[in-house]
Amino acid sequence: MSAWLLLAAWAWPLLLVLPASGVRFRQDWHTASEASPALDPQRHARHAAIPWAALGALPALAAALLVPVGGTLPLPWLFLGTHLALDATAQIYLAFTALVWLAAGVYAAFGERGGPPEAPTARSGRFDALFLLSMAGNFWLIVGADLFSFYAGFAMMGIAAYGLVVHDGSPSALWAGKVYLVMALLGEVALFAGLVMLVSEAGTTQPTPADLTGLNNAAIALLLGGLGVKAGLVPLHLWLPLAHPAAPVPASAVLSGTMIKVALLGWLRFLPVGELALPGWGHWLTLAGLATMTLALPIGLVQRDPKVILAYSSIAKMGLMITVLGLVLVQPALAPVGVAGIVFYAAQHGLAKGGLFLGVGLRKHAGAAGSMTQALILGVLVFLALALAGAPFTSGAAAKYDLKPVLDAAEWTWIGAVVAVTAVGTALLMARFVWVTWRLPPHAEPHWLWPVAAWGLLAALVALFPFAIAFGQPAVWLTNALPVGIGVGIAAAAALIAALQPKLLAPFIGLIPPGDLLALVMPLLRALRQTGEVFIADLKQVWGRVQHRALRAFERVFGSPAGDVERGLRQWPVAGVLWVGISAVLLLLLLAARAPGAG
Amino acid sequence: MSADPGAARRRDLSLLLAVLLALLGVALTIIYFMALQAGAAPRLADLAYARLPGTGVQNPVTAVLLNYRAYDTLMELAVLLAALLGIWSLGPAAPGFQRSGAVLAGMVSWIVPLLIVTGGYLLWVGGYAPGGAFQAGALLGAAGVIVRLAGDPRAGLPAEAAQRWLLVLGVLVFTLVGLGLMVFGAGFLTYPPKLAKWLILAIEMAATVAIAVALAAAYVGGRPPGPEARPTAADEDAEPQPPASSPRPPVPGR
Amino acid sequence: MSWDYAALLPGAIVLSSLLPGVFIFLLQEESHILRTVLNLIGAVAKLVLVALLIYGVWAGQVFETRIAIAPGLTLVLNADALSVLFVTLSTVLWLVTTVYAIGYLEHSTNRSRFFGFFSLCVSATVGIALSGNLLTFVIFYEVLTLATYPLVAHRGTPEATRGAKIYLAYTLSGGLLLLVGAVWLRTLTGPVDFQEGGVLGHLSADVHGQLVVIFALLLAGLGVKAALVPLHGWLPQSMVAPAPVSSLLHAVAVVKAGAFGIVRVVYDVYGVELASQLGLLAVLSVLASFTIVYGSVMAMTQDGLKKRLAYSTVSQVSYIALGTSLLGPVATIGGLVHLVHQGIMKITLFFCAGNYAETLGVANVSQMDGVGRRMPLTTLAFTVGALGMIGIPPIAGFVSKWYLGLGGVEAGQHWVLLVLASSTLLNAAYFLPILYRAWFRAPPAAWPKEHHFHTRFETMGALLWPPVITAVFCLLAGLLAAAPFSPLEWARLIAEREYGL
Amino acid sequence: MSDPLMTAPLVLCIALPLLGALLVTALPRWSVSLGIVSALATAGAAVALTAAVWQQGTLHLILGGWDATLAIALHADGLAAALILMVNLVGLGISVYATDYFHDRLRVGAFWPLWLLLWAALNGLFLAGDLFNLYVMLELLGIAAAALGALTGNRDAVAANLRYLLVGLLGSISYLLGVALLYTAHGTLDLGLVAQRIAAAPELFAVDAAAMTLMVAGLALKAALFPLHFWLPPAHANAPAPVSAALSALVVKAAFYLILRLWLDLFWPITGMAAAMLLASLGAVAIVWGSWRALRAERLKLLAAYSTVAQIGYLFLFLPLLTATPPGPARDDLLAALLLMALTHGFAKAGFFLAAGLVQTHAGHDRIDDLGGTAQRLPATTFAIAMAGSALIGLPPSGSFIGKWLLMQSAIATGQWWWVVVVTTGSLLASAYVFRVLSRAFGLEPTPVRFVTDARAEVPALTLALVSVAVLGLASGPLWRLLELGSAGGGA
Amino acid sequence: MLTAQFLYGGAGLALFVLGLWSFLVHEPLLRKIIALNITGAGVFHVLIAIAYRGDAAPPDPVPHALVLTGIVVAVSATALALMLGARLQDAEDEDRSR
Repeated sequence: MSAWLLLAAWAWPLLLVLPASGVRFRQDWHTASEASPALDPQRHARHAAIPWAALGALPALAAALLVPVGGTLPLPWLFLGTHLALDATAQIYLAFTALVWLAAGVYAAFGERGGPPEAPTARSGRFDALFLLSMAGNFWLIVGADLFSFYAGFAMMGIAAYGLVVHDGSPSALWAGKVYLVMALLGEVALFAGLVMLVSEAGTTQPTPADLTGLNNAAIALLLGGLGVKAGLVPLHLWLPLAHPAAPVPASAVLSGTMIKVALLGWLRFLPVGELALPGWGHWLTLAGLATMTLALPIGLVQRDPKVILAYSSIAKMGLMITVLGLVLVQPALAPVGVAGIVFYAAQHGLAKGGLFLGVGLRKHAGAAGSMTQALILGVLVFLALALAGAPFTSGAAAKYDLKPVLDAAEWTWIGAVVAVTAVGTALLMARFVWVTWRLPPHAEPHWLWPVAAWGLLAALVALFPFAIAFGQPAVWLTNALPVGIGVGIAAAAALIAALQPKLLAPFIGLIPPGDLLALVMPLLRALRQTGEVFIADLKQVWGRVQHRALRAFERVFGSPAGDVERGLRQWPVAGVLWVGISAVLLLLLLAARAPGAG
Repeated sequence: MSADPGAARRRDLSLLLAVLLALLGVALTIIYFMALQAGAAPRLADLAYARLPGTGVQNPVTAVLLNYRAYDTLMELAVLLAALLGIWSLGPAAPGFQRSGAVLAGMVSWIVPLLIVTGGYLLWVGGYAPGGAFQAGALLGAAGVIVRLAGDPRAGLPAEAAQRWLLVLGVLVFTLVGLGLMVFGAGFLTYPPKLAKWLILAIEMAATVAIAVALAAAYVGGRPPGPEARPTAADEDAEPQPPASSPRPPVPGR
Repeated sequence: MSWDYAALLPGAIVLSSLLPGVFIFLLQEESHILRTVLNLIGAVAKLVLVALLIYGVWAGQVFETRIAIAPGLTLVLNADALSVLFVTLSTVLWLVTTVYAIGYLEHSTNRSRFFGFFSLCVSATVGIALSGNLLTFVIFYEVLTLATYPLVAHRGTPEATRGAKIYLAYTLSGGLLLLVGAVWLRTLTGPVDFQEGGVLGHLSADVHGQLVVIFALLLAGLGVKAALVPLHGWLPQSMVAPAPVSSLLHAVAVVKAGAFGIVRVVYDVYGVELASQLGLLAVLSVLASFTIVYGSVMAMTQDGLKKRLAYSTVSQVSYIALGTSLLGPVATIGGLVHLVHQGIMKITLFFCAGNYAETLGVANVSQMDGVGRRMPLTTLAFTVGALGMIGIPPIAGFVSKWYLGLGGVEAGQHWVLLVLASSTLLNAAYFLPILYRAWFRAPPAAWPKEHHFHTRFETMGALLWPPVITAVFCLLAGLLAAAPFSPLEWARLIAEREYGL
Repeated sequence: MSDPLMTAPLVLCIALPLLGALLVTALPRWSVSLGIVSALATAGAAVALTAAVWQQGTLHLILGGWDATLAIALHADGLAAALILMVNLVGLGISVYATDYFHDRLRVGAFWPLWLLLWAALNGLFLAGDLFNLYVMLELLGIAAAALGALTGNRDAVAANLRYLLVGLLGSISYLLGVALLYTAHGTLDLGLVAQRIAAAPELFAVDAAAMTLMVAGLALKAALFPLHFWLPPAHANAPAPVSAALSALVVKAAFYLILRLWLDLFWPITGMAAAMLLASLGAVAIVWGSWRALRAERLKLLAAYSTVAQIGYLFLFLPLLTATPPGPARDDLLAALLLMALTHGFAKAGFFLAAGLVQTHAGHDRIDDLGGTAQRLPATTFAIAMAGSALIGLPPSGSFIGKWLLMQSAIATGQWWWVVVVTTGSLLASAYVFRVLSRAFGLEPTPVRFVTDARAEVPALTLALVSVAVLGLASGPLWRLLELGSAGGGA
Repeated sequence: MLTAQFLYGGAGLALFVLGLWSFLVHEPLLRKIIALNITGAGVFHVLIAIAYRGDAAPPDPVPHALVLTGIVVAVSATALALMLGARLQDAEDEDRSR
């Protein structure tokens, strides 16, 4: 019976979409055209009274907690044959995803009043609706064991999230949204192609790793590329540092906390993880992950916006997980440990990153500067930053500990060193984040109780996280102590420098714009587009000329009066010659047909 | 060396036509010769003579015309009728000639009765010697022509209503006799030998009148002048229409 | 020839719209109610008859109406699985479109003429669907041309006249080529009755050259209506027609007739094996692919909403041809199911376009800022249709696209994925900006030409509910694709029969 | 055979309209009522005739009860019966239309007798079994037709119909010389007997060929085979509408019917592919040229007249196909297709002209470019034009569609594929000229209140067009039976 | 005997051809009508010529009857043609006088 929760997990938020949108189909449109319907205060209040966004994630959370691992719900009539199921990976994913969505939902429902003031309700109704849509997609792809569910959820989530990114309507948000959408669609298309080839090879729509051993390189490349966009794999990460900061806070939290993680889930489901050694692809993936990490960190360091910094941090963390996945692909034997490690790491990062993004929002709006609330918020933020950096005694350390065996077993021994260096970098980045956040001027707004409470819950879970997996293993607690320590040290030094000699570091800040490579690519694209336009304009001109000619010729024939061309024919001598001539020919032909010699 | 290219073309064409027609004529002549050469082609003459006693007439030509191929003759009368109706449809007759002088009038008063009598004779003699309805009708028609020339606008014919009846008389009697024979079981235009002579005579008489009236009326060359034939106002309007216009004047208010 | 139920039903389905149509012509212009009643009676009666037909075909009953026109020339109407698919689509969408058209033309002129031809048009479409041989197909195909011409020209403006002329020039020329092909084929084989698996297999290899030429003729004839590039020129021009007509042209009748004809010719005349052996499928697939991409590219450059949709049709209908051109049952399923899916999605889009034009006077994409705020239900329906066209799951369009892609890969034609991918991206490139404008931009101070109807809804009911209903169809066709009697399942049934599985 | 009851329809088909013409002539005041009664009676006789042929096969009646050689025979086989039925139904439609068309008493008086004479001539021509009788019928037809054509009395009409009359006379004389040659060689005038003697005397082929040339050339002139069609467009375009309908739909068809009769029944042993090709080539040119001129025509009735030129061309295409097809089902199909094309054109062209006449009456002119409003105000009339037009194009389900289908089928089967190109081109041009007219009917005029505005004029046009477009196309099966009953294929 | 027939018939054919030529070449209506009558006369000539074939048999009455019929037909047609011509002349005069 509890298996039905798997359906409810994503169907419920879908059902909420319409009421949450606050669209009224029946109203007096005649007057509405003059006065915006949104300014109906009574209706506004009624709609705002229900925390639609917060309600969406509850069945999913219930499913994560109540549905046992191995619970299935086959719905063969639904879509192209839906099979909902919960394995261990999916359960953890569902749990942390639901938590982050819940916290973000509470924040959105109670705290977020974004958008320009002229039409707040309509905008927040739209936001709620798209928020719930993305949420439904996210849950569906997790609980669906068939690849149609995955793809449907993935697409639903990806497209709806566009609305979250552009929500505030600012030019930067629109630009970010555009980049996001283009890349997301490219990713979806590649994923589609990959999945088609996968089904063709595997012959099933619910592949187990064993079914996937025959997967060909093209399919693997498409799957990696398609999901790599979502994962922020360098160089497919361009959208990420633009979109995450542009979105309203709760949206950033889920974008960074849950959505980008589904790429990993997809890879774990659609690559022959643990079945087959794919050294080639594994090495490539490892290198790509490492590159992602090492590039994201320095770029993040020079950013001004705390949300951009968090976005780059997400990229870096995804890089780490991708590295581990690559290593697992090289050595299938590592799969049990590696997969568990990745999943836990993803969960920890999701919760912590969600918390951080929400925290930035709270820092901006909850309580006046210097208030007790703000102090508390800053404190929790520092804790979350430490957890993200993997400081000892935090969940970060515990999660990192789970990855250790894989990193240690890597063929390439230098990987450990690189990862350690990136740990230092992460610590620095978090320090930079705390620094920037600290200096944010808060604007107090009312009604922050529920968001803060939900955020607190999230932070508490981050704090409690290690106990769930590492209770009684002392080694766990101290993982990463050295690099984090170094990082904190460097950070302290940098802070000192910044405090004493601000000009020394200032040139570095803002050196690289968010979206880094995009700045290089755009001029190229623009040039291409212009060339294309010129070419098309020429083509059109030529075509137009041809058409014009044809038209003129046509008009020359039909434009002139028909006249009476048969006037000549009607003259008796002419007609007579024709008549007699035809008769003569007829006679000749008749005679010739029978003439001797003609048979 | 005509300066007019049209005329030159016309001359060339008529030359070409002449050559073509000459060749055609030669070919036809040769072929006609061949047809004659082929010898004793079967002829209808023997049969026509053999069947003559049952036809009710003694003149073989009349037998062909009014018995063997009576249907042709019926239709031929219809052709004449059609031509006259066509002439009438073109409009009223042109105004008459001026009244004749005394000499002509005198001659007419002599010659017309003579023609009538001769016509009657030809009609009667057609039964056994050359002659018959057409010849008789032609003579009577000629009488009408003379009367017309003498200045009678109606060419001696009665008023329109009567004229119409006389005109259709030939075909009407012919057809009714034919149909009547069919009704009585003999078949269309199948005369019983006993009645043949009288039936043919009746037909011939009617035909003579019809032919005579038709020929005279044709000579008049239009609808008979008379109270019935006064053109209406609408008719007058309709006649002189520009080319390419409606056959019917647009009725006001439509 | 026995005149029992099974022999009468197909004929009755055709007549159920033909007879009301004839009566409607004779009605006085003011008899609104009688006309509406006739229209709806016809539509509902047809629906009931089609339901009987579906049940019968599913139960394996054979339905065939045969009327001998002349010795050797027989009008055959019969119902196989493929006919049922198309007949059902036409019938359901006709009902919806009729309701829509009644609302759309409420205050327009020449309605008796319009609805008369409208009914004729559907009769012809249903006739095409039920055609049991090539002769019958050709007859109804031409009748369809004639019945749609007055609809395209209906508005009477110079542009409408011009569009209708262009439409006619294309379709009549195409029809002639089809006719020549059909006649030629007949001289080779005698009567060409449609049969699963094709009827030309027994011909000797000597005539294969002729068969190729005949195929070219038939394809040229059918390709005009199916708007295969370069025979698509009429379609954007005929956008001058009233919205219900565009809906009908694009979703149900004309383009579908062409696509359906291609399916018939490939599967039930040539047989897919022979067609593949003669290299005909390769040609068709190239044409279809080019059309898919070309149509999408052209759609991007259009500002007129209906023109954009028209080019989108050019592109989307070729999915059907593409599916037909790929050897293997999976691609067949994809092509066939798109026959239905494209129909319901495109009709939704055209209804919505009509609503915008009729309610707000919005005809161009650039005027659509904020229409979602003013007309939420319509825009919602439009969104579903557009996303479906792009191929976003779980809307119907994805199902077709999936089967096409899979079919391509199964047939070893991986390039199909490339075509689908570029089409998806291009579709997104011309549909998403519309959605963005509709939902995310602020509405203008005043709409170009706003009408107020006496209703609490955004527009009058007869205009509002048809697109909403068809949008729900789009969702259901996707969400319940694997359920029994879904278009997909029915397409699967057809494919199994065609391939003798 | 000689049972008068059985053969009565043969006679009545000719005698009734003739009697009608006489009565109408004699009683001009009653012309409309007498005329319509005669029309109904004649059509009834024609239906009875067709029914008799349908039941008993070929009807043959020797008039006067004399020997076959000596007397004139009336003869109705399937081909003749089908054409007679068409002619009489169309004639009835024209008559009903004419009751409302002429309003001026003098024209009413002039029209009816000539029209009934024309009708009698048509029936007589289709039923004649005698070569010389055919000549008389041809003359009656030509004179009545020219007189009717000039009925409007305006200059163009008179000039055109004078030309028509002269052409007709020329053709008749040429035909008569042919008859004279045949009589010289074979000594009889009965069609069946002459045919037997031609077949039995191959040594006389040169005479037969000359006779055939003269007769066919004369008839081709009357049938307006390109380029001998020069007289047709002005004559048909300037006549009153019901007359145009009769001329275009029926009279021209009669001349072609005779050519076909001569070709198939009389001269079959001496015809050859070469001669057939000559006439068919001219027919092909006629199709293209006629259609092209129709497309360029500025007036509706001129368009219809040129369309007749093209449509006659189609009929000539059948000659080489008939020559190349051995007796059998294929040849039967071909003959039936030929007949179907002729019948369809008869109904369609009559409907077209009647409708065009109505448009002209309402608009006061028939310039196509300025017709828009009128066409839109008269939906039933426009509908008739549309239906008749589709039949002229050969769109399904018209009879000519089936005809063209079989024509092309035969062309491909006999390897004469070029006719397919001709037919296709012709159809395209036909579509162009038909829709050039129809597109005027979709304007911004106010909505017409009613479908039918003027029932007595519109219903005949509509009915004739409907027969051409639906009845003939969907129920042409009986034609095969008729043809089979009275086997027309002389070569068979 | 054949010679006589041939001469009569040949003359008829010559008349036919001459009439044709004149009809086709000469413009005035009256000439055309006369030419047509000559052409007709030529044909009648041929018919008359074949009626009598040799001394023994009486002449064939059938061609004679045909010719008689033909003459009436020719007369009728001539009459109508003349009147049409006259009407045309009137119409042209009216046009000119306008």
